Amino acid sequence: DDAIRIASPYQTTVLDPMRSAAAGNIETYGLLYARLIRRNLETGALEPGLAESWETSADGLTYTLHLREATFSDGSPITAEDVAFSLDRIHGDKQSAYPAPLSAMESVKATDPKTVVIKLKSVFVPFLGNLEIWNMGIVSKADVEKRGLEKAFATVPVTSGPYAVKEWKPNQKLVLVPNKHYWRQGYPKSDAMVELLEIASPETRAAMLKSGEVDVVRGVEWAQVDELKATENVDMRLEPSTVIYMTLLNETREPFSNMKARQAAAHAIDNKALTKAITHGYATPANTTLPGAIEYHDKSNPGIAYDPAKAKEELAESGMTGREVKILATAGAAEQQMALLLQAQWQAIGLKPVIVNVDNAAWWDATGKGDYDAAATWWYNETPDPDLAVRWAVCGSCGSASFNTHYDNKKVDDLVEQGTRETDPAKRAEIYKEIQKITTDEVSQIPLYYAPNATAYSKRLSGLKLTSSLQWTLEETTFVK
Amino acid sequence: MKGERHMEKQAALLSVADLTVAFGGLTVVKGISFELHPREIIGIVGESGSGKSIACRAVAGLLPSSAVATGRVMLEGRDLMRLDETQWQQVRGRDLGMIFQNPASHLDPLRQIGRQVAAPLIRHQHLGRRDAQERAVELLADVGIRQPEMRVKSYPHEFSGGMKQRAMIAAAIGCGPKLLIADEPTTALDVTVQARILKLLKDLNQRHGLAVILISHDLGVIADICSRVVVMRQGEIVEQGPTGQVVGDPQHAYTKLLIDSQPSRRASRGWRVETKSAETSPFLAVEKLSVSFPVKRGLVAGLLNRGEATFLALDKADIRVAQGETVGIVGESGSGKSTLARAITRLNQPSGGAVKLGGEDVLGLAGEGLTRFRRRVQMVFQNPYDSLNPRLTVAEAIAEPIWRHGLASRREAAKQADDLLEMVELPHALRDRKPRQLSGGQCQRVGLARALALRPEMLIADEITSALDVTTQAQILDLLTRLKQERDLTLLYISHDLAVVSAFCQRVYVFKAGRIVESGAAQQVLTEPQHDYTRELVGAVMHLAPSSQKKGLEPDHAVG
Amino acid sequence: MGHLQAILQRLLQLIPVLLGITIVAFLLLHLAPGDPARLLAGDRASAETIAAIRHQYGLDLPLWRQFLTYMGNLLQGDIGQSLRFQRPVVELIGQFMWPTLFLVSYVVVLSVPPTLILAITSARKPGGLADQIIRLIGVAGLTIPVFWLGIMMSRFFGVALGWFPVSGYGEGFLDHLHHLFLPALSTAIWFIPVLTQSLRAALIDKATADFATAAKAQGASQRDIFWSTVLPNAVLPTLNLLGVLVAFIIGGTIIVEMVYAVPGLGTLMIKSLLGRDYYVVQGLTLVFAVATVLITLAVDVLTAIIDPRVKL
Amino acid sequence: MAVISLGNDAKVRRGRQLPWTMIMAIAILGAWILLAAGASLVAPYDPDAVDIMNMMASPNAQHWFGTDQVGRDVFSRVIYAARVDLFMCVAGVVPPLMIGATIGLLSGYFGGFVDGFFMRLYDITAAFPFFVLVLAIVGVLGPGLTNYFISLALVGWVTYARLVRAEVLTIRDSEYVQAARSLGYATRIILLRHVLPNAFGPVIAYAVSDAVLVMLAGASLGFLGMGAQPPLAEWGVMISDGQPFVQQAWWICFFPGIAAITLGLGLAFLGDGLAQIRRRQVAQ
Ligand SMILES: Nc1ncnc2c1ncn2[C@@H]1O[C@H](COP(=O)(O)OP(=O)(O)OP(=O)(O)O)[C@@H](O)[C@H]1O
Ligand SMILES: Nc1ncnc2c1ncn2[C@@H]1O[C@H](COP(=O)(O)OP(=O)(O)OP(=O)(O)O)[C@@H](O)[C@H]1O
Ligand SMILES: [Mg+2]
Ligand SMILES: [Mg+2]
Repeated sequence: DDAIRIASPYQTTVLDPMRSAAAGNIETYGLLYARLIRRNLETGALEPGLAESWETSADGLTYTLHLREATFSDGSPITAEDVAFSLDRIHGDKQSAYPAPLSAMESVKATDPKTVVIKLKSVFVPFLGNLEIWNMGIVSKADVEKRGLEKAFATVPVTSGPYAVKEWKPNQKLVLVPNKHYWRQGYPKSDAMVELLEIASPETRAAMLKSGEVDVVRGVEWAQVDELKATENVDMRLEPSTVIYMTLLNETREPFSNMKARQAAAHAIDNKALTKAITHGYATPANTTLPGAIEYHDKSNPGIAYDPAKAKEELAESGMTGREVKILATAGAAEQQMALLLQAQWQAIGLKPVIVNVDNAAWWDATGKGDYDAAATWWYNETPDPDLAVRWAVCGSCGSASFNTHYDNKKVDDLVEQGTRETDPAKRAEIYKEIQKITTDEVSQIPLYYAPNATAYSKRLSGLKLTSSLQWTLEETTFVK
Repeated sequence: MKGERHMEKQAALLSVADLTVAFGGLTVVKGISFELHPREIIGIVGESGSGKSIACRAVAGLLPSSAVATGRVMLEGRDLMRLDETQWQQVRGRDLGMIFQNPASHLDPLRQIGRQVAAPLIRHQHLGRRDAQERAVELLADVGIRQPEMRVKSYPHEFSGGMKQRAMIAAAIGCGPKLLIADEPTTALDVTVQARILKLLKDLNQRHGLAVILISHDLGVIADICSRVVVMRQGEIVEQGPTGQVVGDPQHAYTKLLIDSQPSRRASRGWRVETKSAETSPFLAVEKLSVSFPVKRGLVAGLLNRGEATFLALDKADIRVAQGETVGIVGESGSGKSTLARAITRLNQPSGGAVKLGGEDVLGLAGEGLTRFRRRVQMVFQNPYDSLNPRLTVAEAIAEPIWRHGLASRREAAKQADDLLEMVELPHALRDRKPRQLSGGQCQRVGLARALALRPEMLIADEITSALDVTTQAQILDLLTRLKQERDLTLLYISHDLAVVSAFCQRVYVFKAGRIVESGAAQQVLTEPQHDYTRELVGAVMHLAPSSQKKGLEPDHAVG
Repeated sequence: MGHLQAILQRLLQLIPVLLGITIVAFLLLHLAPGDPARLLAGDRASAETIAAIRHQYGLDLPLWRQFLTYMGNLLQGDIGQSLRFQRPVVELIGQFMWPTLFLVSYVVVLSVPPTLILAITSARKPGGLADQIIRLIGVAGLTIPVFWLGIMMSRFFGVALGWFPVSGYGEGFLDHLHHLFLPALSTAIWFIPVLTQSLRAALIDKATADFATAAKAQGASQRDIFWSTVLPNAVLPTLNLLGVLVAFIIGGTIIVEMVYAVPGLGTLMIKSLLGRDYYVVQGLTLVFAVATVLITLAVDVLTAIIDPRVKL
Repeated sequence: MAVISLGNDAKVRRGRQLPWTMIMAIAILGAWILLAAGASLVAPYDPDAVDIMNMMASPNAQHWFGTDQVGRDVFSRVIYAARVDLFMCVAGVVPPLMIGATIGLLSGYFGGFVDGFFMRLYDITAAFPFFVLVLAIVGVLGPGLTNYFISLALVGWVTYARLVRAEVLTIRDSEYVQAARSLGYATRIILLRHVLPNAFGPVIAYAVSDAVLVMLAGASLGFLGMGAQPPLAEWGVMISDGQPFVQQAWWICFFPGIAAITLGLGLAFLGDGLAQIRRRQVAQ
């Protein structure tokens, strides 16, 4: 009874795919719940999932999807009712953690047991792609009605994806077994169990991999990469991702409500040196406010140059010289390093940066309440399409407050809306290029670097990777004999 | 006496040659030599602080680590100074028993008395636990502890001073050693018990050939059982020889002084100062005072039994003391004398009764009133060593009450402390010593000096001269007499020394088993005792006969 | 007072203690910044979503109402549900309790014999060579950070030599012993010097006491004197220290549990704290309180057994 | 009476001579105090000067102890950190010690209600999860060293209280305490001068260990925002921050570790020396 063991710093906290968008849960949701549409692992193209086929109306406002014959892990059929139920929850339930991908949806209806009709409010180009995101998993309506919402997802939910829950020990591990009723015949390829272990300490994760206690380590620290690369039987990979590291600036209060001050702060940072220093050169310096791996990322944008002299000038112009800057930082080697480097570089241009160490919960509390001036952090985009990214990071009217920076530019907001409706890829590219230019120039955030996913695998596995949308390809995984 | 005949023929059991003990640069035993023959009992007498205890500890190899001993100590032909620890273990306890001068601190506070008495039996005689325990009961009975079956289960803190001393003796003689070193083994004992202990020693001596080195200040005791006597002063032996000879015809001036200071020989020293009678104006009135202690049981018993058993240590005692009067308290060891003293000074919580000082209720005092009371009434503890804070030097300990009570500045207090040291006959050099570096008698006098520092109106003296040689004792009593005259000091004098009590006190109370059995004018009670116990007590006193031409010693009574 | 009565009384006093702890912990927890709802829903959740979640768990009620509800449930023996996992707190604690209990006992078992040996060797000849070495090692043991040591040992014994697992708890007694060896050892290495220093100091103090001399005078061997006289007299402060430390590590093995990924109460505590899983933290606090009180009581009972002068 | 001899003075003087451990303690601690005081003279670099181009440089002529993960001079930081760490050893230990000793003293001496009250307080505190407290304090008062000391004082007293109480329980009925009572000393005086000094042995031994623990615990609490805040140099934080880089740059945590160990040694010697002096105070 061999198992594939994955050690990650993130943990599963809820099994209801609608309830959380937190790292740790999203990997799990992908394993438990199948979506209507899949993304091809090689090409990145959209492929049929639970929906065998689909049509789009000419006006682009109606999508009709035809379901294939498939069953839940309890053997009951997956029907259009279940799909409508699932999407409705994501879209309309007050507790839905991430309704944004379905923001354009007006209604979803099961017209017959195998057909689902979705109506949009307006043209929404990335819609199909969004149906592939991890929280779009289909859950069993009958089961939720039978067991009640709480019970249905409490321990062993009825699943539609490649895996089902065997045992869940919160705060410790989640044990999964292949779902016998998974619609993809012959998948998961291996009938091994999967254990998702939550291991907080990076050193411990590495040690466990080396001693063979786990097969995969998520979130390898940069400092450990070289060592793991040199380790026999370990396949240390830097996988492409849509992760961007950047510095949030609080634009509701001085100094960073002042654009000149933001620009000064950005010019003060030598992000090439910083990237090399922190990631040992494994990441690419960021040139715009959007992730480097998404579609329409503007490679040609020159980014913000490192120019301390100019920074000083700008700061003087802004009148913010000598201002105190509260830098929030959480634990973790990279975060600490980053905070220190920001501090040093800002100090050099005449700001007064102070580092405040907090835990994750307090970090979210402070950034949410606007009780900070700067905070280096990261985010990633769930799909290659940039729509969700811009809504999250730079849109002042999309509900995210531009990732708590409160950057708000009407023009950008308009461009965001245009982007979703524009069907011509070339024009879309222009729109997103423009967004990147404006927000980078105005320094909505300070882009730092595009980091790959540093993941280490035991060489006894093959076919496993972490996709750029942070999903494990466990159903493709086999043991090397 | 009987031993004398054999001793020339036999090889010495113990021979000490040129024994010198030094603490750092300070030599306290200066090249002493003496011999002890099998079956012999020798006495060591001498000035307090003359090195008696240290010399004996040196013989047993039990000096503190800071001491350096040189010389030769041979026990049955073995050089004890050369023994290693394992060899010592064979000697100590089995061949050589030791009774320490200060029994309180030499008992393990955490172990039941019975176990401590039984331990050497188990170790050396390989008795079983149960047998040893039974033997311990016998031994405790032998040394005159009442209800020994129950008392084996007591812990040291539940024993009176004299009882601890007897427990120590029981432990030391348990294995029937060849040689017993007894350092003032009877100081805390009343005369009846003392007689009993001495008889026990004599019996052991006669029946089992126990040889004894007996350190004592009581020449009566020495004369009673020792065949030879060694007189020490300032670390040297000034004289030694057969008891009769030394006592009857002392050669050295110090020996002469010692013998002449014997209380029985100087009854008319004029210590007694007459005062008004207690009946008219009691200064201190103790009315129906009772003190009881909880009886501690084993854990299991404690777990099961909820009720509380108590032991009545003092039972409705009535005592009156007039101003300026000296009242003696005598009685059996363990009869509640110290308990009374502690109750009066509010160190014990009485279970009933009242204590009044000048009409004021003492037991109800608190705060300022209590402090005032404490200044007026001072107590000298029976156990001088334990009653001194081990961290304070002699001078600090004596000066502290003076400046604490605001009677003088700290500097002035230090000066007064020096005066007090002188008053109690302690050399100035001791002022910077800690209690651990003092001899028993020296500690005792420090305790006295400290109590006097506050110039109290009343002094409760619990065995304050028991560890003093007679000369020093006489000087201390002189001092107290002077204070009585000068300051109208009232004294409650607890003592086992009937001679001193009868010479020094106006009235006396006789205690037995927590009760007062007799009271009255001291001389009258102690010469014409009414109560059986008092009679027994008086009868057991040993003294040196007033003139001692021939043998010079005889107990008033044969000890029965 | 009979012992049993005293013990019962102490157990009764547990009630106000628990109450006190509950109140303080409740207040402090809610004073700390951070929102369980936010952590639950993740980064992307909107303010409305968060509000909805808060409402569902009653987190939007005034503090005093939340407290009353909590106390009400507590009085009925219900210590609540995990906000994060929607499971009874009891279940979670039950899941994480055993590794910690095992670990703590393991640490004590691993620590006490070496402590005795080291302290004795050291105190036998204070200032001697053995003593110096032991004290130096002790200082080193104290000064090496537990997390560093833990990591080093897991690398060396776990990874390089492969003798011990570097994580988890295993199944079955022997497996537990195997899994928890390194964590227990890492803790013991810090534990032993602390205890040794305390015991050594007391031993040296008591070894020169008169009653030790008296035992010597009765021909007791060094060993005898040590075991039956010096040690019992010296052991009380160390026993108290041990009690405090054991109570402390029940909730304080966090670092070691993190380094070795032991699913114990420390891990649960820290994860619940970081996740602001209020009721789990509250429940753990109660468990720690009961454990502390019981340990303290045990120490006090032992003290009363050892020292007749001390009343319970 | 002439028991006085000339040797006595010599004896006394020798008694005052310091034990060698005390001399070592003074040497080590003195050296650190000097270094800390003169840090600006000794340290070649600004301890907080980040050098992004020269990160994790191994020890060399310019940087004797190398540079750390953001290019700061490890040597200068080690020296400057001495200030913080010396202060920590005092500020992190003395307040809990004083509070604990007081509570232990009162509790053990008076027994009864006082004892009951304080011991329940003890139960509450000892059972109270330190991390909850830390979290709340950081949350309310903000992160930082001062708050670390506050939380230590709030929690750390319990050990001292238990230790002192255990000793006091056996001392309070001793005859010298009774004697002090009968001499009419104020209770305060009895407690402070007669009981406490005799109950202090185990406390000294523990305080030394505690100082070292305090020094390192701050570092392990870093993830909650406790302890020294960056960029302030402090050995514990340096060790734990350098930890992830130990493979490439052992010197980042090695040298602060050595520094901490020497200070620990100094403290241990101090504890030992004090204990020895205490013992001498009772008897030679
Ligand atoms: N540890 C010590 N350090 C220094 N001096 C000491 C120490 N112990 C005893 N002394 C001194 O040695 C001398 C002899 O002491 P010892 O105890 O032998 O006297 P003693 O003859 O037994 O007197 P007493 O009759 O009062 O008991 C005394 O002056 C005492 O002060
Ligand atoms: N703390 C205690 N717990 C239990 N019993 C005690 C306690 N203190 C004293 N006793 C008992 O009380 C009785 C009287 O003791 P006390 O000390 O008053 O005797 P004493 O007359 O002074 O005897 P001695 O002449 O031997 O000193 C003794 O039997 C003793 O065992
Ligand atoms: Mg003596
Ligand atoms: Mg008495």
